[in-house]
Amino acid sequence: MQRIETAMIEKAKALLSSGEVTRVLGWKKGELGYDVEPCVFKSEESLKDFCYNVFCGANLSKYLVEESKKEGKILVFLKPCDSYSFNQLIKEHRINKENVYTVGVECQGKVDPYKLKENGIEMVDSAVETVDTVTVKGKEFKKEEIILGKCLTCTKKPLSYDDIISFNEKREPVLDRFETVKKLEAMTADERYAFWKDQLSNCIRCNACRNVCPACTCTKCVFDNDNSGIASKANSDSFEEKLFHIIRAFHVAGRCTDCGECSRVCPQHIPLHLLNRKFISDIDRLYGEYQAGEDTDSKGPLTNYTTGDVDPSDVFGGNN
Amino acid sequence: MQEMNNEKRPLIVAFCCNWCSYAGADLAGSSRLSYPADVKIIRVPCSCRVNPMFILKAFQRGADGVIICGCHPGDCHYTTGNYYARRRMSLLFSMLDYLGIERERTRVEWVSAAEGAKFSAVMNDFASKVAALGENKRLEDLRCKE
Amino acid sequence: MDRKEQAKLIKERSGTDVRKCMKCGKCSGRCPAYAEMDIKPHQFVSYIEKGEVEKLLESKSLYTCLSCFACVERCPRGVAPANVIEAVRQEVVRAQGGNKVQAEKIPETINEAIPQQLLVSMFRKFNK
Amino acid sequence: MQKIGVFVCWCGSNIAATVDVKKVADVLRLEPGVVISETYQYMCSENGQALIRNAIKENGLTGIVVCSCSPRMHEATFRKTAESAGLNPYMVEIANIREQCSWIHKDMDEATEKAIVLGRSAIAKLKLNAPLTSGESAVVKRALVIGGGIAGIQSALDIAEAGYEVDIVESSATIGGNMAKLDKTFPTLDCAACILTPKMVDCAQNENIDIMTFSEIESVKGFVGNFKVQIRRKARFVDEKKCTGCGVCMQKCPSKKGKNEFNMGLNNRPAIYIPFAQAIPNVAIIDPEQCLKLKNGKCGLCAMQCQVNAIDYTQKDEIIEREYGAIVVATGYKPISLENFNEYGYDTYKDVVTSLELERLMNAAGPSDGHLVRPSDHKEPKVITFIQCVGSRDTSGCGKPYCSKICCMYTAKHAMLIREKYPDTEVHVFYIDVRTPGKNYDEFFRRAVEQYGVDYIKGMVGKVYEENGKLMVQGSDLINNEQVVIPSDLVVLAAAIEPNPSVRKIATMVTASIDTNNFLTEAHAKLRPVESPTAGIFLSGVCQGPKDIPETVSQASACAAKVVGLLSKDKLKCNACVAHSDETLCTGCSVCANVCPYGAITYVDKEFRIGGGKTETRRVASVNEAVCQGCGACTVTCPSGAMDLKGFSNKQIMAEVDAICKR
Repeated sequence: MQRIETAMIEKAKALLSSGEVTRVLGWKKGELGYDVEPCVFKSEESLKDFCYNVFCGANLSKYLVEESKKEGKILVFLKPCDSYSFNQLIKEHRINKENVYTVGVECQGKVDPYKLKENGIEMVDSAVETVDTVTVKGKEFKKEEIILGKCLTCTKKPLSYDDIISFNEKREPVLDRFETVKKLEAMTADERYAFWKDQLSNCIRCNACRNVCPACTCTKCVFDNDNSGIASKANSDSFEEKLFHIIRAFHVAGRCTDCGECSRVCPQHIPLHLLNRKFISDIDRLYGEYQAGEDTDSKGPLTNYTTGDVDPSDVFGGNN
Repeated sequence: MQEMNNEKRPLIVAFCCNWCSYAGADLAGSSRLSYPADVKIIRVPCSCRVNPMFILKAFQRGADGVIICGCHPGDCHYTTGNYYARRRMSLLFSMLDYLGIERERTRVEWVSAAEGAKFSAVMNDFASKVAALGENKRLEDLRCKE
Repeated sequence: MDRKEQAKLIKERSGTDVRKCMKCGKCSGRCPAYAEMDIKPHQFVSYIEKGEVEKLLESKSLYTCLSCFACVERCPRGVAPANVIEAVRQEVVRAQGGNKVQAEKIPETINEAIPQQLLVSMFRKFNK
Repeated sequence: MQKIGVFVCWCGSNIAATVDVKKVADVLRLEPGVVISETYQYMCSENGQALIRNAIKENGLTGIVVCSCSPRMHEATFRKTAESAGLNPYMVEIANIREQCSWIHKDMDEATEKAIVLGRSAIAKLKLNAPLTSGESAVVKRALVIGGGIAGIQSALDIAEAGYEVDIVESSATIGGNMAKLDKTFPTLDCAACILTPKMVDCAQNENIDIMTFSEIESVKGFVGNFKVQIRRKARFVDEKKCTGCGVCMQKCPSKKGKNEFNMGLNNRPAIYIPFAQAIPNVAIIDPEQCLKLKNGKCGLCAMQCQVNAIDYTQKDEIIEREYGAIVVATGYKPISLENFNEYGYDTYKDVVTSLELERLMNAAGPSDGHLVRPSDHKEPKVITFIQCVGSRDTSGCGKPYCSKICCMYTAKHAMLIREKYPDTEVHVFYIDVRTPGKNYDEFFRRAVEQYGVDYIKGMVGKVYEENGKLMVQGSDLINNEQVVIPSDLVVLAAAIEPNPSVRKIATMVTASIDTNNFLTEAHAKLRPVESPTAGIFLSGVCQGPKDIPETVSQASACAAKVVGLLSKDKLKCNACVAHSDETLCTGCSVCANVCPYGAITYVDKEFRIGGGKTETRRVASVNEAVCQGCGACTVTCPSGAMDLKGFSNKQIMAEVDAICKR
């Protein structure tokens, strides 16, 4: 899998030197192995810090909203899940495509550092990756054991790219993405209420989920805008914990590509993707299969209708 | 909950679309078809004007039940307004149920300008169901309770 | 039980809202047993509505009504005169154990032409 | 500083009976921002409005709240009052404490408490109102009339009379509608054709009127003053301009087995036909299902015979688009289908006919050339029995719950005409109640009974069955308390009438509201009977409710008056409560344009200063205020809240929610 990184660096160098692109958006090594952060490389020598390994879970498409406004073209590497977010941002005119040169890169699942901690691996500096395994500090793990939640259920295919660097067939998803949603739906209302009250009470309103989410690109969020009527910086009551996450999930409903970034970055490990996946599973169940970001022109389910839609009173599927 | 002759009275906010359900409410009034005084109606141009923020704000401020009334799909004065409302409310109320909020606290009802009796029947039924549930504990904001 | 009380009970037992009747007479127009009846189906509905029960209790029609429900089937207002007659009949049959149908007479009256529904409703008049 | 005036109306006793208006005024006077709080018996009356006007002037009010009846009733009145006192009309809010409070609550304290809450909610909303001025939009000086019966014709003639262009779109091959099928008309028994055809000819000759027959409405876009309508001109395979109506093709056409719809299917017609002699346009039309040439390519006789070669087998449907300022719906009626009423034997016996079929049988231009004969054996019927209210006043689900209003009169007419023309024919009429209200109507009915000896039997018919060649009509005679059986030769059913089935599709297209019986709902049952609540849409004739020809004509002329009132304006005041986008918040994501039913939202690239002398061009939404109707769908799809609705803004509605829920 090491070949991918070297191929990407060559590609970047070639395009930079040919002047076709002026900047490269990729990942940069941090002090620790898993401390990888998105970075814009402006010159070929700066590419020495460039890395693409099992820890590059971050979705780069949202940075392009600002970057594509600047002069000159920018090269960006998009994992399959990132490409869906990229398409969704193109559909919403947030990225102007001419300033962006996209390269699809192969991804066989990215590692969840917290799962490494659970397995007693600390202070990781590097990892050797093959299609199905990751060896860290001499210990070999199966991908299923330590990769991110969003990668376990990933069915994404690389989309809309000018070039692609991919050598192996993509791994099959291990889990059905709606499994936990179905488990929650099967619970009684009290159990569900308790589950979410417990989860959402941990929320410290750091807004990481909002800042990383490629669908959340408002210049001024309603929660920051005093004029909106629901402005609030902190959750000073259990109600506001629910209010923030319900409204955020509703605003991205029909536009969320299920890229899983919100759960990945949440410092409190709240399974926020379960909220968005509930909307996605409802939309698929009620209005037909819809994957946001699959194309750049279709009307989202919440800005579309059919005269025969189901009536709200019969929507409560499942029991209790 | 209002303290009215010491038994708890539910507070219900009804968003009624100006062209059909608000007219239906007026017809219920002119036909003297009563429903509980706990139901308070807010007039909106169309059911598609109702924003999830308003519904959650109502619950936050102490409402025990929120009902959205609109024209029958196909009869909307703005042709497609209630189609969008239908989808939005279906998803929103399914999410509230997913979070464990009692289903009977929220409801969508299509009432035409000629259905005064239906409007009164719906409000009576909804008010009794919400009263049966008791005070809204799961979506309350303690700062708004005295 | 005074007459008003009885009328109210009969109305409830008939399970039909007699005030819906618009006095069009279609039920009597369809009634196959009209000739043998002293009080006609439409009269049952208007008498019971006014609460006048005596005439109905002694009326011969209770037993000539075939319970064929033709009147119920086509009433434009959804009123069911046959049910009113049935309710009044229950009032009489159950009241004093009177037995309007002699068991031994039944075999001769039965022939193939009798509609099956008629046979069944006849047994209802037979005091259990 | 907000200076708000609160005016609580007694509405005589309608409000004051169950709401302590004094207490409401006193409590609301304490609300912050309220400087004056008065009550009056009739706020909408002249001196009620004067009270408001003076209060505005004396206290320099910045806004008023009127606690009274429904805003749908007097919001416009109080806005005019405010405007006449120099206050912007949109700084007025109405609290509905009559229909939604005093009329539906009996307990005084409860109703008063609720009235106070509703008042507070209106005050909270008013505080966030901004003065609005409604824009204007141009008015297309042309009206569209959907339906070419007497209602459509009369409306079109009156509108054209006022000098405006009118298009009539009629779905059948000729205008004239049901009235053209009638023989005589009540109460004066003059012949339908004699009074209708001159009006049809006027329509044809009036250069302001453009008649499009055999056409249907494909789609309606836009709003009052600016309707864009697509009309489908269905192929009639005959060129309207060339055909002279000579009728040669009709004689030569070999395929004669078609059912003549005009004569209710009582006789046949050739594949190429002119519906009836006085048809307008007097042009032939080919029935594609029956014409041999169109079905399997053989024949083509009519094309050969036609001297002006007006026949064109290759004609296709054509869709034209036109703009209109107003639309009159005059789609008329049709008798209900009688499949739920087999007790009368309509489907089993040929001699059981509906009244409209009888009209054709008695009509000189009808299938039997005016000689009343039985459809089965064409013999003269000696005993005719009429049955009223077939399918009307029926809540059992088989028929219609309403009274069709015209059957009593036309049945008396039929009975009278038959007795006059065939004095030895017995005529019986089974009725529940004869309803002949109005001028000369009851006298007309009594003439049928007293002068022509028609036998009226009070009682409904139970069933109709055949016995040795006679139709036995078995019904009850409630007056003599008998069950009567009348052996008759002909049975005529006065079938209920229902709106033309196409009206439901048209109602959806023009967003007119419609009730469960498919009658279009008028804006106000008593005060605005000829308008739909949707501005620019007018209701003429039976599409709004059962009525006879005199009422239809008067309603048609009323519609014309309303249309002329609308078209005479050069500019139309638009709705002021329209959407507007806050450009600093808008990201140009174009989610809102997807949901706008009127296409009022477009996107423009605009220069914005971003400090330091630099500017950036951003894509922002812009709302065309003349097209936007203020539904608000876009305000909810916009996540950042950039898109908001004037008059019903997010903050205003949230303020109402707060006021209602405040304890």
